[in-house]
Amino acid sequence: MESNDIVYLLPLLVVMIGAITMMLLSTFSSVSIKKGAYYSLMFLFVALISNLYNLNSSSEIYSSYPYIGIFKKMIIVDTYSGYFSSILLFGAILTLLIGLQYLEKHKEFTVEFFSLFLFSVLGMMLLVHVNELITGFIALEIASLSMYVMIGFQKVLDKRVEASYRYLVLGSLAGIFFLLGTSFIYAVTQTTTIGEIGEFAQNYVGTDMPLLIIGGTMILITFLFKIAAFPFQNWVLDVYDGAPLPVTAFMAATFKIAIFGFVLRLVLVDFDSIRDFWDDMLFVITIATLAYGSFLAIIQTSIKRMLVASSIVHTGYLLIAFISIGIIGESAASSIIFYLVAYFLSAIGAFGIVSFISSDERLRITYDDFKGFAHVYPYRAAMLSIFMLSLAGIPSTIGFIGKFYIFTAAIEAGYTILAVIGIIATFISVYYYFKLIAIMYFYPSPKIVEDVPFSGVGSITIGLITILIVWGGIGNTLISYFPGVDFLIDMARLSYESLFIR
Amino acid sequence: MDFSILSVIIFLPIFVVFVLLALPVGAKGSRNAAFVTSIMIFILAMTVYLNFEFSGYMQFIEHHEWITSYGIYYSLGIDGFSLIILMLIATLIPCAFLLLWNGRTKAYWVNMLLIQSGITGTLFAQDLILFYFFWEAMLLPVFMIIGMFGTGNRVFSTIKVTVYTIMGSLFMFICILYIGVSFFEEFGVWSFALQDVVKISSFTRSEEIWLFFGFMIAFAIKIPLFPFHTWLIQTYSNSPTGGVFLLSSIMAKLGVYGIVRFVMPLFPDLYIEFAPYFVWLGIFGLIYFGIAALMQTDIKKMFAYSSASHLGFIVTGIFSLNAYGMTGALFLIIAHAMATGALFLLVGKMEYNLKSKNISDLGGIAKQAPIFTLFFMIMLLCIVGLPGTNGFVSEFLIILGAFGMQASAGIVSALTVLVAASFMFWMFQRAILQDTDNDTSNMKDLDLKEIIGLAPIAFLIIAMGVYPDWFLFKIEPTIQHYLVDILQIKAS
Amino acid sequence: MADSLLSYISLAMILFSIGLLGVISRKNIFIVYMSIELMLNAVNLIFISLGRYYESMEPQVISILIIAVAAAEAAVFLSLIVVLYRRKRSLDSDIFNILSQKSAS
Amino acid sequence: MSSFLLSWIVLVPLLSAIILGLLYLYSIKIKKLSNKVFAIFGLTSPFISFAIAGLFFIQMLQDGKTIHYEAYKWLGVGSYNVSMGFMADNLSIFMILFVTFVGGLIHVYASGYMKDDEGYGKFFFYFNFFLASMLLLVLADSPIIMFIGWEGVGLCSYLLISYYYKDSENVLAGNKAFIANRVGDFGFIVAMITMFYYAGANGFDYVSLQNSIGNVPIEIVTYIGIALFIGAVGKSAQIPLYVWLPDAMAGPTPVSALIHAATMVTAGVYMVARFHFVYELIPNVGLVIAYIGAFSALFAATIATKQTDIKKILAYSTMSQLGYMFIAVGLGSYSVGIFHVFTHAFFKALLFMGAGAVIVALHHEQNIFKMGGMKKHTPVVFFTMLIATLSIAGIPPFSGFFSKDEILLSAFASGEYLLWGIGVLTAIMTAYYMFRLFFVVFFGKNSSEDRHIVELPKSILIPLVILAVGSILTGFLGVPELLGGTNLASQWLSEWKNTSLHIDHTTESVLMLINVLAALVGIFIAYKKFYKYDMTKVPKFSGMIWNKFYIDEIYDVLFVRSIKRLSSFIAMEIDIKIIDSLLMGLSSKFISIGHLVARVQNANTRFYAFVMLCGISLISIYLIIELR
Repeated sequence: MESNDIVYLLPLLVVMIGAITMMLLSTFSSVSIKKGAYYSLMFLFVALISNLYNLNSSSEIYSSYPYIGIFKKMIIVDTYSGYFSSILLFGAILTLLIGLQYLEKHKEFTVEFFSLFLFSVLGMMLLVHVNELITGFIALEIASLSMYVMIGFQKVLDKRVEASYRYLVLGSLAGIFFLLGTSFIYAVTQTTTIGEIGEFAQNYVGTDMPLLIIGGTMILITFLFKIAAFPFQNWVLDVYDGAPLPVTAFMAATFKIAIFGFVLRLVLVDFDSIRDFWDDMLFVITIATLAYGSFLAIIQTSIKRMLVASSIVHTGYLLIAFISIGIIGESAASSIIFYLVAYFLSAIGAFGIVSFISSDERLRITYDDFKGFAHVYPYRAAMLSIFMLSLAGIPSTIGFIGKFYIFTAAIEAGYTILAVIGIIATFISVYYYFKLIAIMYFYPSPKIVEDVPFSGVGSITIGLITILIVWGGIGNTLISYFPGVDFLIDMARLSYESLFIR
Repeated sequence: MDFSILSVIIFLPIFVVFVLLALPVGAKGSRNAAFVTSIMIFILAMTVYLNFEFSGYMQFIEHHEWITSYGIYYSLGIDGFSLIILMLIATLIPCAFLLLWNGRTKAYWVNMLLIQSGITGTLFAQDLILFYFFWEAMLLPVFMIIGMFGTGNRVFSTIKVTVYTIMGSLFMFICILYIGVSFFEEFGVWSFALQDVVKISSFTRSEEIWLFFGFMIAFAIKIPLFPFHTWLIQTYSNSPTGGVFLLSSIMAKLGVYGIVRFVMPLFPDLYIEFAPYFVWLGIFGLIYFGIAALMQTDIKKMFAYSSASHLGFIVTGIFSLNAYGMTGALFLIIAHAMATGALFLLVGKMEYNLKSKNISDLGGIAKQAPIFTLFFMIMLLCIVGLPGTNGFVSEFLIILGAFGMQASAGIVSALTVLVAASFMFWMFQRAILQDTDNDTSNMKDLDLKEIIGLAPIAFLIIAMGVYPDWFLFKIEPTIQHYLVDILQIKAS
Repeated sequence: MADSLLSYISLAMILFSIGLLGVISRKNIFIVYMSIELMLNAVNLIFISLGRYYESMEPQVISILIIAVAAAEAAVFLSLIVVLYRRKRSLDSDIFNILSQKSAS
Repeated sequence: MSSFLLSWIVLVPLLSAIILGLLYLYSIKIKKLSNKVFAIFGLTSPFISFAIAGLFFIQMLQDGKTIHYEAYKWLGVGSYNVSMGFMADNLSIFMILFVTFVGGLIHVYASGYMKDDEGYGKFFFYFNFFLASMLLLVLADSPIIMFIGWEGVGLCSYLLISYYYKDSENVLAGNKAFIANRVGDFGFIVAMITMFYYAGANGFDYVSLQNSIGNVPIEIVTYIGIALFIGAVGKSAQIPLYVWLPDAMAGPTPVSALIHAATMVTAGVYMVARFHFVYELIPNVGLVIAYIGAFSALFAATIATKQTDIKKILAYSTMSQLGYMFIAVGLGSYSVGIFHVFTHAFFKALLFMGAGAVIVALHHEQNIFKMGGMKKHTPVVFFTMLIATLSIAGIPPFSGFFSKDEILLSAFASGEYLLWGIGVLTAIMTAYYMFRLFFVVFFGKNSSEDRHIVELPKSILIPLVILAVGSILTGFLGVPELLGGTNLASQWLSEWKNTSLHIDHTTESVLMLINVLAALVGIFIAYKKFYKYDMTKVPKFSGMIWNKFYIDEIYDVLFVRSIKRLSSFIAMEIDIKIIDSLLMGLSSKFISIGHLVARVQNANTRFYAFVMLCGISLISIYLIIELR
């Protein structure tokens, strides 16, 4: 149905137009940061609404190649991509809302930042929509390149520039492996379209396809790099630490979702017949990632670095479910999606709130800076505590449900040992997450009390995230007409199914 | 059921907490609200008690879907065993509030209410995930209350206890998931409800052993059993009065409750197989902790060891596989909760007045505070297991139970009459009696409110010692119900 | 035909390895950048030789796309090099290490 | 007469105790009450109990039936039921009568003795509570209920020993008593539980136990018997658990009289008699009991000869007399043992009360060598004490003679001549140390004549006189047939009589003569050494006997200190240095590894690329291995 194609692509188009518009707007000095943010938010909202419309209009799951004449099968629009795009757009909106105050406060940010921001959102959305490897690479690069610049946007700060540089060098390096893998795959299959590679692999199943496997492995390396799995995790601590807080939040929460969105599609559709080849490798990588992240997180004194290091551990949890895909595709994939949402909410909240509490006179960086924080800023402390609890996976938060799905999937797939290792990492994480709560609450309030504003959209947004986290952990038992936890996981299942409509 | 009373019992405190947080209520208002809430819960619990039918099965069942895709239910229910603990909680908490009346902040009361919710939730949950949910959620307010209002090196010890207990419960979590997955693999549908998962028959022996110990570690840390007890001493010593009261008198018992509620029906074979080891472990704990308590200089540490000692004894009763041991353990749960709870409250008062909990700094309190001493003595006698208090009934029954399992276990466990008496009376001499040159003139005697708070506890301790049967008849069918299953398996 | 493909791919792999080694061993940021470009072009070479081998236009298009991406990357890279040089007056990549764990703690 | 009144024998003092306790709290907290209020409750309750018991006694004299009353089901678990039951049979009613009677008199005595004490109300609360527990112990119809009373008296004993709690020595003595008793209780509980398991199927009251004990294997019965006896040893202060009794004299003198002489300490004897059906099956254990009793008797008598504290002498003499009782019950002559309990209650209570009177008169002086010449100051006390001393020494026709004679007789008749020999030797020593005390206190020459002697109130003197009369008369309840008596006590307790012993009258009269002679010898030695003793020449005390054979010190090293050391070891070493440091060590090791790992984060781009390359290489190696 040609008429629908434009509607299907509307979200992407809106974001793209938004990005370009913002770029143009940035030349006008009359457009302040605030205005810029609101304009970009408007675009994002429109995109989100159109996206939700797509999701909602078809009660069934759907899958279609829009403008197949022009794009061939490069771009796909299905429930899966719609679901992911919604999450990404939602994440982008939240990031902007929370980060607005930060961006306003730091003078280096200009309206171009929003253009880059929207471009990176576009790249990510494209990443979950692509059905072809080279397009995937381009999408990845769109997102990454804007990200490099966003990280180094405050170019007067050494650490921003350094982070940007490191990410750029290592990111490009990893990107090249993606291309290398693609070339190998092309060499075997003569195609880079996702469904067709899968068909090829399906047809030649049984015969060994070393080049296809090597190519797949190369792509996996890029994937592992981007999600910061061991041994490609070194950059993450530096880059996330060096980036401005809103960007860190955006990267940690949203980028990972997009990457997973792409790789899940690739692995589920294309590498279905060969993916058990990587099981042993991923097994070791998962354990190493969990261990490395735990080691790193437990020794951090800076909150930001701790959050970043712990994101490596969360990558480990995701990898646990990622391995299980081989055996139980549906529940593992949906558990990954759910966990991504859970992590995204908690992380964006945590990073966001940390960005809110550094005042001009005093940067709150280390654990010690938070001593007695709760007595001065009770609401912020309570919210931060809830985010910590969610990250630690304590019941009554969405993080718990996420862990529940992940570990259930692992056990279902027979990887009980991984679940146990995940559990060990979890109780180590309890230490460093609870330490922050303890420090905030258990020390007397500091002598110097500076007034750090906590109002406006950002604070409301963080409050909303807090409610979402708790609601996601408790579910909809009480309010039956309101979508609950089930809704998220059911949605994830539907989107999983939509991958296989051909 | 139209009126889901168990849910109300669980969520009433949480609701009150929200109201308190929303309104600008001060410490006094919060305290009054907390007290009224606890009284209301007592009334509700009484309603449950009176409507409780004389049978061994689950009652007041509430069953709703929670996370349907994974068969997680919001499933509540109560049987004789949980009923008696519910009554204990409902009775003890208002009494305790009366003793904690002055000098607490709003945050304190909020946390106390949250703990109460967590405890009752844990008690009623009939779904493994729901149980775990409350079990872990309960930890948070405890964490807060110890950390915020504790003394000494509280931050460290709070984190230590939290990480430690979460470690245990996370292993249980994995086991719960494993059970759920096994149920799915065997029956093709997801369910974590206890009534369903007990039907699983596909476990191999090694699987069962892993799962059994996964559960046991969680409960052993909470109880605590040797050698998982090291968190306890520091935590009890650093906790504020209310926190240590709840920890010792109620939360530790939930570990035992968990064994009975979950481990026993899920792994009856292993339960029987390992029962002798746990009986001996319990007895070992009884004596080991009892001896360790003797030389403690910190009165709270001494009670911590004493508490651990008795909990070991409760475990002995639970694992003795006969009605005496089980009943005795249940009785000791009550007796110990009352006596230890009240003792900690009294010690808390002492600490509050005298700013010291070191035995050598105390002494001569009897002269200053005779009513205080009277109540202290009654609680102490209950701990010591003097006939006429419920402490004796429970000790007697547990010894009987242990004897029924192994004669030697019964004889060694009878040493309990010596263990507690030796350190308790020595402590009593040095801390309460005597006339020392230490300044204990700040010690105030109990006021009327505190007497009203302690009198029901003291009364129950004695009443249950004088006429235990009256308190037993409601739980008798439950105990028999548990035992019928166990004994059938034992026979086969 | 297959032989020549192998030769081309071998050449590409050699270039790729040189690039990789360059990234690892060279301190100068410019050389690092050049090494990355070298690697990209090695991949391009593979694609183009594959295009010849399969007699298909697709790889050619792909390599053009890659070049476009590389150009975008170059823009970012070069501007970053300028910024870096301004900050430290040096192009030694090793001196940018304020984000290390040691300086963080 | 309805049987529920039986429970009121216990309830009356119990209620009175509760009222007293509340009144006392009222008195100290709100408004001070006069001593009379307490005295009204405290003094009437024993006599009401006595009256009720008397009614039952009369009834039983008429119909001879055992009265049984079950108040309620105490505990029912599984198929076993234990009732809160009371049973008045010949033995228990006999005990009840003299316990309430002597107890009542001591209450009266205490009302005078304690009149200046602050805690007057508290004292009577304890006293009444003690009486209630003691009566429960005696009246109970099953071991468990007996145990409630058993522990109740132990608690009261503790409370009353540490009555003057401000002095840590007293509290320590209380603790010692309680712990030593608890060691005994351990035995009791073990015995009880074993019995419960092996013989409790048809009910757990004495009658049912008696019926079903026959089916229990004899080894188990032996074991029950020994365990029960451990309980008795603890309560009745026999070797090796006697150490608490001398220290227990730290309490007020009425306490010593009531609890540590007349009633509580004899509970062990009562218990053995109560469980006669067990011991009848295992005569060997009985023999062991008899020997322990005999040695305790001799041992205590030996120590008593060198003591200077008047109450300690009496305490050792109590222990010694209890030894006699155990000889009797050990040999199966329960009625004889109980009879000695009975007579002993009178004369020992009298001795303590007399001693207490002297102590009060001398402003709480307890050293006999600081007394002297009390004959002229306290004539009533002198006469009553004389009667009591003669009685304990075994001079006819005072009560002690009859009961002790019977014990020695049954020892001889059983063929245990060693026991008999020890008994006679102890009798000599008893006479000796008692008259040593008597002579020193009442005839000793005290140079310091200027001391002020407190006037003794009537409430102290009247009970003395009544008990003195009792000490003379009670003996006549057990006049042996040889002397033309009918031995009423023995008849009443016929169920507990050892029927297997027979001895011809000639031997019996010879033995009787020997006993009297032995007493006379003891008195004679005492007379020689201590009559009109010059207090200025107080001998220096040292040596084994004066130091009580160093048993306290040995116990201290063996048990107290080693357990304390073990406790410190557990708490400080095992818990902290091993278990906890293992955990903390693990976590700190983890953190130090974390620091090591974090060195990789050196912010060197080239190094990071290198790490990546290493990772890729490893993955490549994996590929090569897998694809090969």
